[in-house]
Amino acid sequence: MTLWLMAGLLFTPLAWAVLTLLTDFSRGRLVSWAGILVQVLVSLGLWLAVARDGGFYYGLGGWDAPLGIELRVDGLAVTFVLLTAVVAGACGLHAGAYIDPDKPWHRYFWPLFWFLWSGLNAVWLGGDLFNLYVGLELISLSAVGLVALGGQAGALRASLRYLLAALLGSLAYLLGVALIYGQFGTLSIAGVATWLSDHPVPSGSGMALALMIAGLALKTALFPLHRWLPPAHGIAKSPVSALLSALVVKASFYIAARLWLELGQPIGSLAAAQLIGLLGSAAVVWGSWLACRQQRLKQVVAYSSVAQIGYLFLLFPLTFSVSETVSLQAQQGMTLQVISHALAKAAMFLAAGNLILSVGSNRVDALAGVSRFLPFSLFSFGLAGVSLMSLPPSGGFAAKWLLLQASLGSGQWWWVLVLLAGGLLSAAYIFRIYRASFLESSGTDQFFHPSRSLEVIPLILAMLALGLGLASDQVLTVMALPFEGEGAP
Amino acid sequence: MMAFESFLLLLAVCVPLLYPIMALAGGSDKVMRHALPLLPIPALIFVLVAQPGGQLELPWLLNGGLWGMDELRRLFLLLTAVLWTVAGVFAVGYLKVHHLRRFCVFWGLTLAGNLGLTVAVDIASFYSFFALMTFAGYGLVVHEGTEEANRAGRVYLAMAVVGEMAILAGLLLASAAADSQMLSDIPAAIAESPQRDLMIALLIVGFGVKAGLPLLHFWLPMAHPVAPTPASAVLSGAMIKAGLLGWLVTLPFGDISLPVWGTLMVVAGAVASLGAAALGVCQQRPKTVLAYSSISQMGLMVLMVGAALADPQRAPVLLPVIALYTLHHGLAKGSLFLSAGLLLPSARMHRALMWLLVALPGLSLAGLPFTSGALAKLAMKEALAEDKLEFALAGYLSPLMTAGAVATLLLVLRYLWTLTAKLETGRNPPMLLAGWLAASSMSLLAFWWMPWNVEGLVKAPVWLPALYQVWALIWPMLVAVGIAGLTVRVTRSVKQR
Amino acid sequence: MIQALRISAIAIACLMFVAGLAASIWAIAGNPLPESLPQLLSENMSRSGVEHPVTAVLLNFRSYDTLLEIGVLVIAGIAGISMAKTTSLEDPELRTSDSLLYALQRWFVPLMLVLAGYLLWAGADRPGGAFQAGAVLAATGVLMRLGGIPMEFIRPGLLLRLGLALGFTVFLLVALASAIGGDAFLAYPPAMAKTLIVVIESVLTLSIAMVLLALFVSAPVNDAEDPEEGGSS
Amino acid sequence: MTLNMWMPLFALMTSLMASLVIFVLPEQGYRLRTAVNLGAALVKLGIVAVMVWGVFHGVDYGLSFTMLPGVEFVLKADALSMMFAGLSAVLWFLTTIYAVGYLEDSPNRSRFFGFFSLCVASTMGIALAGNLFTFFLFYEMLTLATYPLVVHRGTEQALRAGRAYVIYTLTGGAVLLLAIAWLQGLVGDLPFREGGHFGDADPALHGSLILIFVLLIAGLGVKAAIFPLHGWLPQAMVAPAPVSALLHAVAVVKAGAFGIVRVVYDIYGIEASAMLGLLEPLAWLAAFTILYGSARALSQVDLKRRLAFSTVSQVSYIILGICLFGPVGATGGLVHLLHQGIMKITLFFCAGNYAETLGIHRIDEMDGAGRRMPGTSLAFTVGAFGMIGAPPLAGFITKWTMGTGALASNMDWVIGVLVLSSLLNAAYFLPILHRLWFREPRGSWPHERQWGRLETSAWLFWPPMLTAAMTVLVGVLASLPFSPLSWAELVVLRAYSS
Amino acid sequence: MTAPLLYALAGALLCGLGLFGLLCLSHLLRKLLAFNVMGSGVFLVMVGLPQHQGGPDPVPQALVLTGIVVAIAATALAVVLIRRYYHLSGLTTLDAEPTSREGGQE
Repeated sequence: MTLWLMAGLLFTPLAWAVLTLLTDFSRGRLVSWAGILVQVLVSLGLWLAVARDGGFYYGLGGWDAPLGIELRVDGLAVTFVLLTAVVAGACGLHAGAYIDPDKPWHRYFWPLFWFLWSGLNAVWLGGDLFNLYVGLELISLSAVGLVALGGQAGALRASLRYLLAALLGSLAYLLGVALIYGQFGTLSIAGVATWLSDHPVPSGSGMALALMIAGLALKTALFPLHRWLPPAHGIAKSPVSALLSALVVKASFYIAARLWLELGQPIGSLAAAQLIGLLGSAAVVWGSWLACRQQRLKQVVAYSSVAQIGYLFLLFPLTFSVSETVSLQAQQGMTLQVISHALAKAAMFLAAGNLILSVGSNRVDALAGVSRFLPFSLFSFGLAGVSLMSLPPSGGFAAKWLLLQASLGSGQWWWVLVLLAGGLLSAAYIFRIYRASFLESSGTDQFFHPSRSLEVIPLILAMLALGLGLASDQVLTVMALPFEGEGAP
Repeated sequence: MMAFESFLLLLAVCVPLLYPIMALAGGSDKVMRHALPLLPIPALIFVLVAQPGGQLELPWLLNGGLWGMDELRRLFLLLTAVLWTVAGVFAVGYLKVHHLRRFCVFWGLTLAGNLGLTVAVDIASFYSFFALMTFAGYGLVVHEGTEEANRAGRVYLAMAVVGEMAILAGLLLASAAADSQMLSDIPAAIAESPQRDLMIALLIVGFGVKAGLPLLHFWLPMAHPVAPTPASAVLSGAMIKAGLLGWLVTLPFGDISLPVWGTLMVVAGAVASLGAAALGVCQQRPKTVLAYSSISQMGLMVLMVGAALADPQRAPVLLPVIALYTLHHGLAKGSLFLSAGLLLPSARMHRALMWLLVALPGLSLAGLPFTSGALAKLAMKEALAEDKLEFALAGYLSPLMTAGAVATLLLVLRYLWTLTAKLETGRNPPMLLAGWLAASSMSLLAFWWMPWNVEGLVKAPVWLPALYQVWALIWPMLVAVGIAGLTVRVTRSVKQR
Repeated sequence: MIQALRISAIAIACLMFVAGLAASIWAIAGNPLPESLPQLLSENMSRSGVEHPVTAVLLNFRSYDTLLEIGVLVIAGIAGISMAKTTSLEDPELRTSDSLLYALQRWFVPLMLVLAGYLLWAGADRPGGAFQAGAVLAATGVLMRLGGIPMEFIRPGLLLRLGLALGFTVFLLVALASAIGGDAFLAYPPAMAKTLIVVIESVLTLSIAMVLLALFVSAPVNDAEDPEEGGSS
Repeated sequence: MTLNMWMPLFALMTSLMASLVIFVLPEQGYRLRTAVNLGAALVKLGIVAVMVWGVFHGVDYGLSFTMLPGVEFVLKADALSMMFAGLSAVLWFLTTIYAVGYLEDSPNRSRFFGFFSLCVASTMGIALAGNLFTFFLFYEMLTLATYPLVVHRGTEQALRAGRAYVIYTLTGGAVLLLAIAWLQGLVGDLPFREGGHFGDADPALHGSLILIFVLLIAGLGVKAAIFPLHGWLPQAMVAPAPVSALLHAVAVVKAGAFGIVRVVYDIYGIEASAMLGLLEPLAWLAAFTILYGSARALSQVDLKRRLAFSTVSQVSYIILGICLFGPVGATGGLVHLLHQGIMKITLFFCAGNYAETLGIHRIDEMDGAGRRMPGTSLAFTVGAFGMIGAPPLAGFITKWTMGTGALASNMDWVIGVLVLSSLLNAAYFLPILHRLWFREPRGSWPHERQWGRLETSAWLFWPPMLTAAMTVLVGVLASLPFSPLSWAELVVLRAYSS
Repeated sequence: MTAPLLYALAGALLCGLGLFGLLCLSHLLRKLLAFNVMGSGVFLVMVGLPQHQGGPDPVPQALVLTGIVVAIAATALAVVLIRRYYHLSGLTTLDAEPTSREGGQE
């Protein structure tokens, strides 16, 4: 059964990429909706299977690591697969209604969308360093393609910037992979970790890890390598922005986190961990500050991503040389942050798109008086904002709570300040939007109500982000499931 | 307490309390007006019917309510009920249409407070009614709405609030010390408490505001004259006595000797009775003169309170005397105030009769024989007799009282003098006249019903006082008349020149 | 001034980077290799269905990589043609009027086609394979394009998209078929491995060539564009 | 058993559901919206009444599930929660009626009532929260739900007020979160328990516990408007009158005060708080706030602003009360939780009536309004006297009980504070009353509206009358069972007996 | 020092060179070329380093082959984007703002 599910999971997005390549946008939309349904069901099935039976390794082509490529199907991975199915599915549904089907180049949206999805699945499940590289490139190129799709000079400029950054990041990562392979003769992360667990750390591997993490940090837009992100996320079509912010940046972070959790303890150093944490903190502060100063709605949301990503990197110091409990808390916090940010940010971008559609302008000022029309999108935007501000009962709050606990538990109290200040700063830019929408101005009589389907999708995502906090424990139990065959490789 | 009496007691307080609702519900002006004298009737019936000592428990009220009547309260209640009734009658005739309803509302509330505090035995309801009376009284003071009235109201309110707070603090402390919510437990607790002096100070000051203690009296000469005449009557006749009642029920009489407090009070009383007189005779307006007279008379009562504080043995004797004096003064002063609202009839006969009736209560105040004043003064004199009092200042009390009597009459004369200047000729409305007549007659007739045989102080029968007593009463009056005559002459000659 | 400073700073950083990298490489080169993958590989060569180890790795042991890699290529192709203009392929600007090229082309095109075929065939046991063959094929197409030979199929229509997707589709179908057969995704039955690999290689060649050519041909002279959401224009 | 388990959730859900339904309703659906509003309020009132009865008889209402590793989401009803829940249920009902009338023709009503219900749902959650974590959950939810209400008018001034509100409360929330997380890390998840947890705390922890306490109070003190964290409150009075009423009487400031009660009684425990030396400084702070708020109120010319500063002062009574170590003082503080709510809501209702009916906002415009609007003015008078602490109204019961308590715990200076504050209260309320009743109107009102038979719309008229009547009744009938005083005594009895 | 190690070290140098180019050059095509130089360096390290000790290793060769394809795909995409960018804005660098205003601050 699980084999079928795995095959379905890997096959569907690729197959649908091909299928939709052969159709135009409108027909592609129908096809894609079917595909989304399949993909969601498969992901859910796999998630349930793993929740019931525990995780396993899946050797592709019948070859096990190190010779072949093994997929690591554990609780965390399937959770992210499911998350991807939900968020990407929502974005797909939204895009189907949102994107103008009459522009000929929009037919290429669907194939790129599906390739992106398949790349994401490849990354969540990947256990092989080089395969992860390919998966990353799959994501990057399709993402760049989506940003540039039919765009103006501004969009092209943003996508070029994005492309160059992504490529540089990939190369740095690949260089690290080359060093790892040169050192250990294997590409399997688990293999390397196993070997390291009973051998002294060979010299030179520090550089490998540093290169890989630096490359991934660039692709994740960690401060100060974040400058490519806001233009790209801000200028893309809203469903695309949602995908990029919610999932794409998480992919590279996910790899970095996996590397750190497996190899960080032996190879990494305290200074490195603290440095990364510090950069994350700087991202939180700087990103939020810039978000406060943006004039355009989507730029605000995009800079908010920069800030939110900063939280994720607190994982590094909080799992290095700390007790088992603290490390677990930090990991759980990170997981929840990824999930809740994905849901919330997707909701936010989709809602922002709807709002822009409604008022016909992408400026924050243009929202003046919008709340009078009771747009659902504003409500969704607000709900998503709750999660971003990490106010209860959202998933963002649960994540922050766990990270707080971890910081206090490990005695690294300085991260506490970052977490709290970050929450307040995010409140600053989110309330700026609320404030704008509550302003009663005379000029706004024109208001276009987007169709209900467009408005419902972000609402559902935002509700999920909000409700995640209440169900965090259940989610985290699945994540912490043991492996079927511990240490299989 | 019997069911009927309980019901009557409840009715006595609740009728005036609920009467304002009629104003809100839109009762006609005429009904409102004519209901005024009826409000204290239940209380009057109660005080006449009920036996002292009965109590009514109201466990649901505030911190557990207990209302009742003892000898002391009976006198006060009697005074209150009578005075409010006659003032009510007077008011029916007196009131103009302007803001009638507002006046009625505050009248009812003040009355309810006044009656309530008299019968309340538990601290919370006592204080509640006291506050109700104070704040509702403000409505009566500023009723006329003139600039002067507003200023008086401000002073009244400011001082009243300060007084309220002092009372609150004092009662709180005392209640905590007694660990009881009943007034009756307080004096003993105060007597034993280490914070005794603080509590006493707070209570004296708090009630002193109402009772017009020197330095706390400023509001009184301002507020009493500006109020409508019937309101002035009750203010000076009844409400001012509430402060006295407050002292009587809270201060530790008879339990402990407090010479310092006693001295202070005696001094205060002396200052009040003489100082107020000195200020009062300089006033131009009759009601202001009366207000000072009130202060002065209260000073005499303060004097007794001080003596009672100082000498625990004598206190049981003094308290009834104070009550007696209160009754006497209340009725007389009420009548005097009402007379300030009269119009002079044109017929000579009537005019003379009226002047006589106006003057008599005043002379009663001064202690004219065969009036309640004579009785009260005698009782007071006996009670404060030097040889029976263990008190440092005891020797000064007698001359003080004599001086007080002189001052009293001077003030009364001054009042009559100013009144002649002010009174206009006209026809009094019948109810107004009836009210005033009732008040005067009450004041004069009370003599015959007063429980004069208090502790055997006044030798029976009162209508046949011993000669030395008469002389003791008369000679200060003569002195006063002499002074007054002299003054008139001097002023005339000054004017002529 | 600032520019120069910045450049020199970057230069120093890069030098340090090189030094660090070289040091690591040197250090790693001195460490013993804990695991020898080539040995494992040669043990399993017999089950791979091809003789050449690189091809075996590419199309059997790590075929998932290759599948995704083709996906990447297709993405690039898609993204490329998404920007193509749809009407005139015969843009005179793009045509070289070089007569030498025109003459050479008559000779070279058939030769290159043959070479591509050879490379594909050789991939099984010596260096070569689908990608090399596809590259040569694409070069042929470029040459033809430059020479002005009309290539209707390159028009971004259904045909082009079919061509782009062909190799990938076949690869994917094989992968799926193996999964349906009951094994893991992409697990070829050993008996059919060789055949399948050859089929895949052939279609891949075609597709790779198509992608590369499409990328070359699709000239972004399309003036139609999407305004930015809520943008001023 | 199962029904009892779900009761707290039902109580929460009535207003939450109402909120969601209202959001979906069209703006024009006036009747339906009103029906939903009032229906939900009535249902909630019923549920709460049942629960009050149940708690009185010792029924256990509780619901909990694990939300995060080591953290439970707990809803439970004890005597203290029912106090707050009862208050909010009753006053929600009245305020809803009032708000329906108040916003009769104004825009954005769906939005308003949606958030309004949400606000009440949060208050309910705060009341029923069974541990600090759950409390915090609803505490922050309240912040969010109130913001749209504060800025409802959408004017610059309202938005500025909203900003101040958010800055204050979110910062407070962050501090609170830190404290809760720290506490959790130190000793684990602590449910609210009568008698607290730290009666026998390890002396090694004392330092941290004191620091955490300070943080907790700082976090909660923002909403409770303790000096110097009160800055948002006077600004927030720009909100529509029903909002101010709810904000000041039930929801926001009370949430802070209630939280402090919870922390002192049910987390630290009154004995432990006293042992750690935490109560005295807090009491001084509260006392200072009481006087400060009153003093500032004196100089305000805007009616609602004066009332706002009065709130600053009054809420600290609650805190002062619980700092009085001993059952009587505690009763005084707790009972003020209810009394202040009832009195202050009366005053705000009246202020709203003046504004809505006569266009009066400033105190000097109120001359003679008593004749034009006798009912409202009567209610205002009752409320004002209650605030002053005049007997036999609600405020007097508070002051009396607190004073007795202060004496019982040998904090005699509290009497001075009470007296002084009453004087100040009198100083800023009595002039208003004088204007209302004894001044002649100055000609025409700024902006008068006529409503049929009553002095104002019936929707606006009855709520203040009812709350004024309640002000009188809870004072006069303080000794009856289920009166606020009796209930507070029950709470304290349970807290001290455990 | 074996030949593969030399390749690897040369690869390191190329990486540095490419990085420098990528960071300092402003013309987009040059940036792209620098990327390719860097890519080549990475591939050299990838192939050279393992073969230094273990002899010929087909795995990195296959990886590099894949890597090259990916790099080509990326390069091709980049070129298409650059051309279109140039067509629309007339710019060859990212330094200046394009004609359509982007607004906001980065």
